[in-house]
Amino acid sequence: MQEIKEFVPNIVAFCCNWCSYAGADLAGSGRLSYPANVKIIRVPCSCRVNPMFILKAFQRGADGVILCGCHPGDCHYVTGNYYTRRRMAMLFDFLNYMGIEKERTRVEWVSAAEGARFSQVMNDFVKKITELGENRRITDLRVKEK
Amino acid sequence: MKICYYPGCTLKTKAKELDAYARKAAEALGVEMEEVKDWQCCGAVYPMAKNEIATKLSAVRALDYAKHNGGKLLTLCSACHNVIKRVNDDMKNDENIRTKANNYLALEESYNGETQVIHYLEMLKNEVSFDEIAKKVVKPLNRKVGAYYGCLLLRPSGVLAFDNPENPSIIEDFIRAIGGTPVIYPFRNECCGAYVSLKNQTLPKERSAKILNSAKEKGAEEVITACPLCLYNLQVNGAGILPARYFTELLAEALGVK
Amino acid sequence: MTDLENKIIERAENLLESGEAARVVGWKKGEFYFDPSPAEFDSKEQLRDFVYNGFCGANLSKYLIQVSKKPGKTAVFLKPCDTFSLNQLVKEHRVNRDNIIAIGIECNGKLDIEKIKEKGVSAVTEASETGKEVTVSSLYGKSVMNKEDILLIKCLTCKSKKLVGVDETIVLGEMEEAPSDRFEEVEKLEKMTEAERFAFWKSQLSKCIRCNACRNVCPACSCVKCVFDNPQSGVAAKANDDEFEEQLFHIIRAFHVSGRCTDCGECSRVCPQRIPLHLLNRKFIKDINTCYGEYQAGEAADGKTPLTDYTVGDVEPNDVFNAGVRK
Amino acid sequence: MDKTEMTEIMKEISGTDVRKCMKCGKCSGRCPAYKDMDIKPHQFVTMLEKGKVEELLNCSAIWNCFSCMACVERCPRGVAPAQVIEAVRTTFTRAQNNNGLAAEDIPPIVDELIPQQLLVSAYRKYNK
Amino acid sequence: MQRIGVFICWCGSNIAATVDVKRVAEAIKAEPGVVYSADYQYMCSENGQQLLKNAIKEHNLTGVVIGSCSPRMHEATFRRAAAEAGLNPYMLEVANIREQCSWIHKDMDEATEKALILIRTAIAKVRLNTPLQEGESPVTKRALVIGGGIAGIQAALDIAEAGFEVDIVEKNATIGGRMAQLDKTFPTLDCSACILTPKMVDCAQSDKIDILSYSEVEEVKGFVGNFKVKIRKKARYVDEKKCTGCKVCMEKCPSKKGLNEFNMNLNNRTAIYIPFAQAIPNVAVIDPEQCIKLKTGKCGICQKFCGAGAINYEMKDEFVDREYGAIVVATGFRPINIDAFNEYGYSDNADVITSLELERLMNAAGPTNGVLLRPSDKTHPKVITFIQCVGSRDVSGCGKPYCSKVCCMYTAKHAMLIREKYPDTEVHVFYIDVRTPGKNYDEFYRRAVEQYGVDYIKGMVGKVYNENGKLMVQGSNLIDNEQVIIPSDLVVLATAIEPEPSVRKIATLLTASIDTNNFMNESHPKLRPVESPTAGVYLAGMCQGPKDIPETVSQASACAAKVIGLLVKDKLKTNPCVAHCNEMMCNGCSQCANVCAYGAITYVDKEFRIGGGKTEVRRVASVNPAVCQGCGACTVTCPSGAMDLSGFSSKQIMSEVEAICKR
Repeated sequence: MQEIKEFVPNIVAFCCNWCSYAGADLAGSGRLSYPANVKIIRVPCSCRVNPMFILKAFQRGADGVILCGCHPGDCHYVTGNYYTRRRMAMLFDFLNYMGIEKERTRVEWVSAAEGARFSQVMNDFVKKITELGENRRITDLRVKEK
Repeated sequence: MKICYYPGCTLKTKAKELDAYARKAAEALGVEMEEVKDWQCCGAVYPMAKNEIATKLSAVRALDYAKHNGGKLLTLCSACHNVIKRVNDDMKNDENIRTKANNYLALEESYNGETQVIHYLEMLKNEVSFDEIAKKVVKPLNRKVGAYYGCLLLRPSGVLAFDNPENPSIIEDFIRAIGGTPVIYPFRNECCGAYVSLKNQTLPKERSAKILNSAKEKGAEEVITACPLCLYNLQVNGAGILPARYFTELLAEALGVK
Repeated sequence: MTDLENKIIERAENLLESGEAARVVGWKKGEFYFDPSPAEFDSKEQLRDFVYNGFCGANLSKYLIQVSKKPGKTAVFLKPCDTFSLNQLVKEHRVNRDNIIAIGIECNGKLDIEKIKEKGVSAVTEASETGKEVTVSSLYGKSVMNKEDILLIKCLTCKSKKLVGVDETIVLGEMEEAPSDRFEEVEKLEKMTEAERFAFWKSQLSKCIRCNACRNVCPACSCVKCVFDNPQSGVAAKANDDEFEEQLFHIIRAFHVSGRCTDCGECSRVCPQRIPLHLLNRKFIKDINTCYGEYQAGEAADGKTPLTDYTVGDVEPNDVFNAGVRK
Repeated sequence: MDKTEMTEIMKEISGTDVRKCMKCGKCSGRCPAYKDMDIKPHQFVTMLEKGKVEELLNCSAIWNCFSCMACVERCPRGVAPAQVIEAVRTTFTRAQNNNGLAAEDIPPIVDELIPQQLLVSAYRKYNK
Repeated sequence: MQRIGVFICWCGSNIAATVDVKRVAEAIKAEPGVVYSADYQYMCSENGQQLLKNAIKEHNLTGVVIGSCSPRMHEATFRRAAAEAGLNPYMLEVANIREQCSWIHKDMDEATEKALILIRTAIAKVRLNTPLQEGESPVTKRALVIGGGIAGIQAALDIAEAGFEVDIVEKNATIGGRMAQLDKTFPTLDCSACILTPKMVDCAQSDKIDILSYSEVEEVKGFVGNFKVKIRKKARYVDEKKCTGCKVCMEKCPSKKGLNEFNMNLNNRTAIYIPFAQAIPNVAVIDPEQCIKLKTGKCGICQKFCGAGAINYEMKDEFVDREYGAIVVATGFRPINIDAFNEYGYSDNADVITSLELERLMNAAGPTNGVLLRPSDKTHPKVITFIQCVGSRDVSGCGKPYCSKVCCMYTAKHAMLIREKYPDTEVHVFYIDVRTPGKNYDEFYRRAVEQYGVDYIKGMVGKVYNENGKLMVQGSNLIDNEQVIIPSDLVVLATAIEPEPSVRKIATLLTASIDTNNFMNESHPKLRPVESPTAGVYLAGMCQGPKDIPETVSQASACAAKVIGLLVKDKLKTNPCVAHCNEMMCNGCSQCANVCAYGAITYVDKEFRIGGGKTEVRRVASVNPAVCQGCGACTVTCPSGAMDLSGFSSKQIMSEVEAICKR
């Protein structure tokens, strides 16, 4: 008999070096847990995240992608996250327009002091994606009959 | 030049002179005022509550008529001007009011604030020009006149965009054009309070006195207005301080068509 | 030959003869009446093949990237929508505007030969337009068609009849604005459920043969080297490479031209599979308009594009899904 | 209708955001009818913000306000006290049997010269 | 072939209690390219670092991954150690298996598996790492201060004190700025000139400071450490070197009807003038708009009378090119135009004045020699009413949304000084809020009320009008809930302040950013408040936001400290993780420069071979590595992918994504 495996989503989190990555470290120092399936990639600024990275993550099997940066107005690079905000707003709505569930993409502003919030955001995001289930759509957007 | 004209109820009854002199002067200046067909009373006061729709419809009808008849709507009475201009602004910028008003009226083509509402004074300034009027003056005024703007022509300035609400100049320029000397006095843009006359008789009396005394102190021999209600208040409650007249009367006088 | 076509050719001759222009970019007669193609004309003799008819839908602005590098001035004839593309290219320093004489010309919408064929008329020899009707002549006779039925998709929802940033114009009559709202179709998709939208795009994009026609015709897709052709980019496709690049080509392309796409509609016009690619770009345009204020790429030849600009109070990415829907 | 609901309705029909008020009192400093305003223009804004609708509905200021917009014109925060006053007045007159002006009150005070617009506007303002 | 070494740190039990470090170290050996793998109790310890160094040497490692605490903790430590062992420090990556793994997970299997993935991800990245070199750029040991007010003066003096040369560029004919116009300063009430003019003299006498008065910055090129600035010295028609400041010309000049800007136009000055007695430089200047000789060619009286022969009507603007290592912006402020506030009757009544005008009317060197006389009839005002927040905290579009910060204090000062000097004067102050935080500030304001009996009225003024020769100030008294009308003789408006408008041009020249109110943006509002986002540019005084003299002086000194810290270096080390452009792919479209907050990107025309023996000229982007801060905004804006970021390249990040997503 086949074992029914509980669905564990795969989550990629891009965190800016100055606020959110430090926020994640603070969550760690405070032992504020969040699921192990969240893996963080460190980038200098949220504005370094190219939509291609997000698409690549989905295409390679990520079930959710979350981008974290300094709060607008607090960017270490002055204006970087303002551009992130516009790019991601446009990209997310566009992906949704293509039929990708809007819950799969997310941007959160987490400061270096918000360790608790970082953990809460990740728990919340993982819960949402778990409910949503496996990401099937984007991998076969251009369908190939198998 | 031909232009759609909205006289309003008062100009057909108690303020016939305001209208009659305006028409005579316009004729002398080569402007043809064509009355809006089947116009209805504008309601005399702009209903500010955001969910008042029905009370704005008569103004919209007049505006829609003008939209199809030259695109401009000329007003004379300050109250009508205030009401129609503000309703027009709603039709242009308040989506809720625009949708509902259009639903009520069921016009062939919806009205979205396209008409340009212009007051007779603005017509004199922008369409005719004060220089042109000055050339046509046969009997220059030669006296000191205080312009009384009141509240309706100026406020809210964002919508009416008539003149600087604290330091207006259009009537002063007008007085100069017809050969008079304008007297600037601080209460020319203050409300005379006539609107509450039926509920409170003392306030309008005090305000009229304040305004006329202020004009008198600065040397005015008379004041002029574009508002029948102001005129009424200034004449009845300010009796004995200074005479008040319609600006159109002075215009007709100066042009020799009175 | 129409008066308009005469005037255009006359001006072209004039420009070449006077030496004002070293060459003219326009449309050249094809094998058939309905397949004129973009071309360069260096002499009066060559102009004998110049045409401007109902099938000159091609946007000539992209050719100027290369042509404007040649010595001497180049004169180009641009329909209203093409002028926006030129302006955008000038803004991006891709075309040397000083070397261009831009002549804006009248356009009342161009015809779609496929739609005519669908109506059972083939071997078209001429199409003469009179107001809302088009008389299509073919080897087999004449038939009168309703113009709206045979217009190119891009012309049905033409964004503007303005000729922006041109040096001169040849316009004989009044150009009529487009009959329908260009965001209507986008809205229709927006009103669907996610699953329905997904099904729609899946069925559309599965037709894609990756011929690159959309990319090659697009004035905004004029990169010296496209990321999809660059093995270093991490998304380039080779034969038998993974599916990523093929599948997401259209998303990345749409994102790359967002804020820069003038909505000229060439992508859909040239798609051999008739995929409504313009609906991708238009979604970005609509979202930009709704979220950051009305913006028309190519309207001005300077200034920032919406995605290289910001305001402090911009919409949050997590909240954009509702903001994008027009009331 | 309960108080909270009524507050919300008044806020909505006033079309102004009462929370923007910074309590500077410029509106009341300008008001030409100030003397007879038992609730002052600036108080209208703060009282509506706090939901004191009963007091507002029972005041006499709503009958004395000229609607001259002087208070609106120069508010540094873009608040419109006159619109709050109108919202209160409208809420009052819309209720059953609530009129600010009874028809029988009119004849004795109407004189020969009174212009139409005064009668029309009085009915528009005070009655529904 | 790459030779990668992997080191797993136990961090005592911090990692080892939750992650099976042995299992990880063992499993990772199977990864392609990994030639060495070890685990150790404390990698950051002396012994741990030695282990790393030895392994690099012994195994000829080309790349290193450390699985340990956050790279924010010890990345620098490990990179230093690697460098000591001869490996390029940027060939080392840290996998965060403590803060982001062992500390937040309890289940050992789960944490071990995640640690493996994180280390594999770091290996994937390190495979694509390239050796990077920190750049170096020389530093020009000279500073430029733009603006010669108190902020500029203080910054220049402090920089000069440290031994560096510094130039002050001042657009007016004298330094001193707004502070020179003030009468007394709060909260101590010392005379403004008495504390300012000695500093002005210090500037003039310092052999390190060069004052370029009546000059403006015209062009700025270069970057931190290496600015090249073109300065326009406007023609003053008086030879600065010859003029002795004797003022004979001023006595003789027949054109006497110019408005005296220094006295806020309250009196007149001659066409040739020295702005005020203590001006630095104490040299005359001719107003070309007013001078009869310059306008009509006839006159020349000043030239005739100038004993020093300093007058030169033929003088033209001159340009000076200088090089600087650092720039301080101290352009200051001005009161806003209050024409939009007609309700206060400023334009119609001579006796409605602004606070800065009052400063001049109270100043002993002012138009009334310090006797408070009202402008209309030169009589002593008996009732004076102050109105605060004129144009401040105003979102109606007429004024400014911010609090101007200084008005509450200077109004209290004015009220107090008037009551002190003329005790029979009645003083009223209309206020919305009294904002006086700061050392001895609230005490100061309370003194005005308690000791000097100034009448503070909580409320705003609705209208000021003239009635029978009195200024009637009609406003509300919110505490007593009444409308008051105060018949006054003089009305003083506490006018909002705004940045001096020339700051816009300066900001553009420096590629520094300004906010919606035209204030210059600081790099970080809390932690880098005196640095502009453009490296090497610092901000002092009102150009950055409303502030009073003590704050301005502190900020100026802070700027000086930053400048000194920069100028003492011979070379600047530059972060190698910066953007770079692949010119072969660059379209030259300028999109990237649009999003660069630092102005690090410029464009050049370059010739490229296009095959067939032909070449073509293309416009391509060029990144200045000394200016680029490495955020990566440009890389995403670039459609062709020509822009990339060293240390965080697109391929590196994509390889990380792939490693994480691999199931």
